[in-house]
Amino acid sequence: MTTRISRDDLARRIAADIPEGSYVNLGIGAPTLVANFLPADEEIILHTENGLLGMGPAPEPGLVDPDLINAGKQAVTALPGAAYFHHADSFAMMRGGHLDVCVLGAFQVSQTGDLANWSTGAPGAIPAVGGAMDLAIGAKDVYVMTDLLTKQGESKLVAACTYPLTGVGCVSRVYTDHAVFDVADGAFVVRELFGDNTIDELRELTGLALGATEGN
Amino acid sequence: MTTRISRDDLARRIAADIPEGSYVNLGIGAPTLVANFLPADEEIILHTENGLLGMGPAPEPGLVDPDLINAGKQAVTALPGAAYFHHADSFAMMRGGHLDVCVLGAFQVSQTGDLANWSTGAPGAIPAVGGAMDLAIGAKDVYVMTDLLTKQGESKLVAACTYPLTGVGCVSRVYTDHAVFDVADGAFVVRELFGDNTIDELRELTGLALGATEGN
Amino acid sequence: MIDKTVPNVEAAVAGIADGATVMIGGFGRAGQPVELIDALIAHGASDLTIVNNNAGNGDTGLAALLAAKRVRKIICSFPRQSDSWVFDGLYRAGEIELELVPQGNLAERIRAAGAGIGAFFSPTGVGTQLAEGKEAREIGGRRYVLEYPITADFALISARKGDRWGNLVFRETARNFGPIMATAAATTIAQVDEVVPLGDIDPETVVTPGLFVDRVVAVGERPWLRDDVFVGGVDLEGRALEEENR
Amino acid sequence: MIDKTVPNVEAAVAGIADGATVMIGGFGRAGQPVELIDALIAHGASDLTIVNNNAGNGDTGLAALLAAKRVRKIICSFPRQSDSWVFDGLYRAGEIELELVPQGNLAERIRAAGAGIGAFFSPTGVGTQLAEGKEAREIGGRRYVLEYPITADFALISARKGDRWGNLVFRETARNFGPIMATAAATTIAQVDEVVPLGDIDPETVVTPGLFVDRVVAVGERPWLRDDVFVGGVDLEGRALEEENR
Repeated sequence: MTTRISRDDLARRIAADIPEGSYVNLGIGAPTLVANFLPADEEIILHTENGLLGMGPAPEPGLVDPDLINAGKQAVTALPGAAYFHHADSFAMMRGGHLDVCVLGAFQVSQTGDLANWSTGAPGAIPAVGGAMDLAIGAKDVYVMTDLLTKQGESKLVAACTYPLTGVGCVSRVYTDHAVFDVADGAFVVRELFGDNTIDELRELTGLALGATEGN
Repeated sequence: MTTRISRDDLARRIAADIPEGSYVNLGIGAPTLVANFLPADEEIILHTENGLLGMGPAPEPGLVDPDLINAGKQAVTALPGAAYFHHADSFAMMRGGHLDVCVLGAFQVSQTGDLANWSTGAPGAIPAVGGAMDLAIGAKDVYVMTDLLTKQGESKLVAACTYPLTGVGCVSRVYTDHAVFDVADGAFVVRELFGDNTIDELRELTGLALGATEGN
Repeated sequence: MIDKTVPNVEAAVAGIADGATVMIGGFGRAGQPVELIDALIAHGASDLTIVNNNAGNGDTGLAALLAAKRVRKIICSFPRQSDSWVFDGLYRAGEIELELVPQGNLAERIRAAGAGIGAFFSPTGVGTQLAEGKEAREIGGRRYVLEYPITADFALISARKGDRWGNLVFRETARNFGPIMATAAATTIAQVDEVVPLGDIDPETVVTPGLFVDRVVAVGERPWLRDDVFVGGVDLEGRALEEENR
Repeated sequence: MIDKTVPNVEAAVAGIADGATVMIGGFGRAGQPVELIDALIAHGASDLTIVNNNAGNGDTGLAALLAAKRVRKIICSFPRQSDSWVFDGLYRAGEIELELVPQGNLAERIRAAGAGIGAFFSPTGVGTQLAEGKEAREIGGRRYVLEYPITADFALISARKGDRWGNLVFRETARNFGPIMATAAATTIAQVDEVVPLGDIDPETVVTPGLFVDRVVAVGERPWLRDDVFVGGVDLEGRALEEENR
């Protein structure tokens, strides 16, 4: 049985890799958890694509402000030093490469860094992309936060994505509940193993010829 | 001897054609005079491409503010209701067709509405275009304010410009010291004659087959 | 005297014809001009093409316009939400056409329309389904697809304050699409919480200069802003606040 | 703690290498970061490509940088002015290269660089000498030419106030190119009249959000703003104020 760390532990692990002073966009869903583990004594500036830089935590109950929301349409706050701007300016920040890190969820990531996270391509599903494609190309480093396996036990790390793509060659690192992988030269390289996971086990789970960094 | 009205009278004549509520950019040089004749009891909003809408008159002496200038780099003021913006936004206003009227000077205007006003093409001259090409395409109506003739007596209204172009087919009306001309269907049409000018005289001065509106 | 204020929302939406393309501001509920949308429903225009980031939330505002069967087509980035049941039903029944656009391309295409840009090369969506059939090009080693402006006959937006020249300031993340939609429509109609005297808005802080705005209507404090409850919104856990307050 | 403030202009311009492309804000004198330019001259970098709307006024600021023979090439819209004698002399002597760009295309190309746009079709300049050799296209019945982004290694800009996160607000028409140049350079250096505590600038009124700014240096009240005299500027009749005060 392989070790699987919790969502919170994975969020904590990602938070530890984000240096002070970084400009960061946390995607809707699990990536939002990363905010909870950013060190309180460091300044890391959060961007939300609906027009706010310097996003703070959720407000106290009773202080919800309907005009102050994040991209997931949840109530948030603004820190001292925050700035509001319109949508064209906000996406110019992403597209122009001004963010340091985006953390995104995924259905699949390919070993060449392709990301699929907006559509399963299921017939009859209502398509909705939002800012996913902009986020995928919208930071110096695009990190994926995901379980390694689907509920059906299939690897989300794949040789080539079978789901509709969000972006091509855009992912730099994948944080999973089993291990952390870098995308390098068309292959996944194991950067860090959690618990008792071994590279051989991960090779078996993913069906991929995973590379290893020194010490792994 | 044909009547030639003064610069001020020409500016007054142009001002009379600008309806209340118009957004107007007055080019550097003579067109700036038009501002002096806009009716004091009407609101006409002046745009200056260096980032101000709602530009007011020159300040009182001693109240010159070096950060508050027009496109000619002269000191101006800002009216209540003014707005400042950056250069990309300012030229988006022009290029996007949001101004009603631009008034520009000219070296030559062709009967198809081509404008030449930025360069005489003289060898050795230092080229400088500024916002001329943006202004030329930057309003619903582009009015030219000019003497009909050069100091050498040559017509500035021409069949085809010989000077380098500022814009193609962009001029809608030409206000000269002799008459007002509309550009319509590839020809100049005399809209209004000043003083004792006649169409035949103007045809002789310009060498062009000028059209006439009813009553002229 | 220039006075772009109109006395009520009925006057504000006058002239919106059947078949018009109408941009509607807002990201979810924030910045959604609910009072103008209600007036548009009462006004009766149909066969509309709507440009919005979403496709309506709950049963109010844009969702109500859809429910009234006034919308032929919607251009948006994210129709499917936890509370988009009105759109979902129409879409599944084949009663509404959808053009899906990545959110940043949607914003930039709207801006391009307002800025007189003929088309632009965007890196967003390259290599995906949403770029299929679009002109592609490599520039400086990066791949791009050509995107065209989105224009509209009308824009309905919501701002915090406005003056009689049409200058607007917004509130927090309710700013979102309002300023760019104002530039891209032939006629821009802004509802504001409050009309203030000319000169009250500091010229340094104007977000939308008045030349982009044709009509301003005061709607007072928005009811869904009252009592610190985000009517129709989601709470800190993402649950609909409306449900809790029913 | 993030602190982008640096103690002096020498530290602000550190690292600008020979051969760098440097955007310099300002429209004439308004918004020209004179103190940073003086520091750049002292710093000594040469063989520079400068992006500015003009090519220097009088003998100070950008004109002084040109006079010091540090500039290989200038990209601008309007080099020739009543007080551009430094540039005029260098240009006539063949000692400086000039790329002339219509002002709106200059602004939009800078914005495109900051916004990650690969290229865009502009209607400005179509059919003129300045569009010769450029790709042209008709879109929707209007003619356009393809324009590419202008990027830079550094941007030197001048703002009214800044905070330690790099948020900036500007003053009147001194805003001009500052906000867009800040987005287009790898490293943006802002001189401000005053550094204010974080949180002092209302988030609704920030013009340049801090993520575009790398270094902030306070230069105090700009000397050419003093005593209501526009040092080096023109008076109401267009005469040089410097002349009058000599």
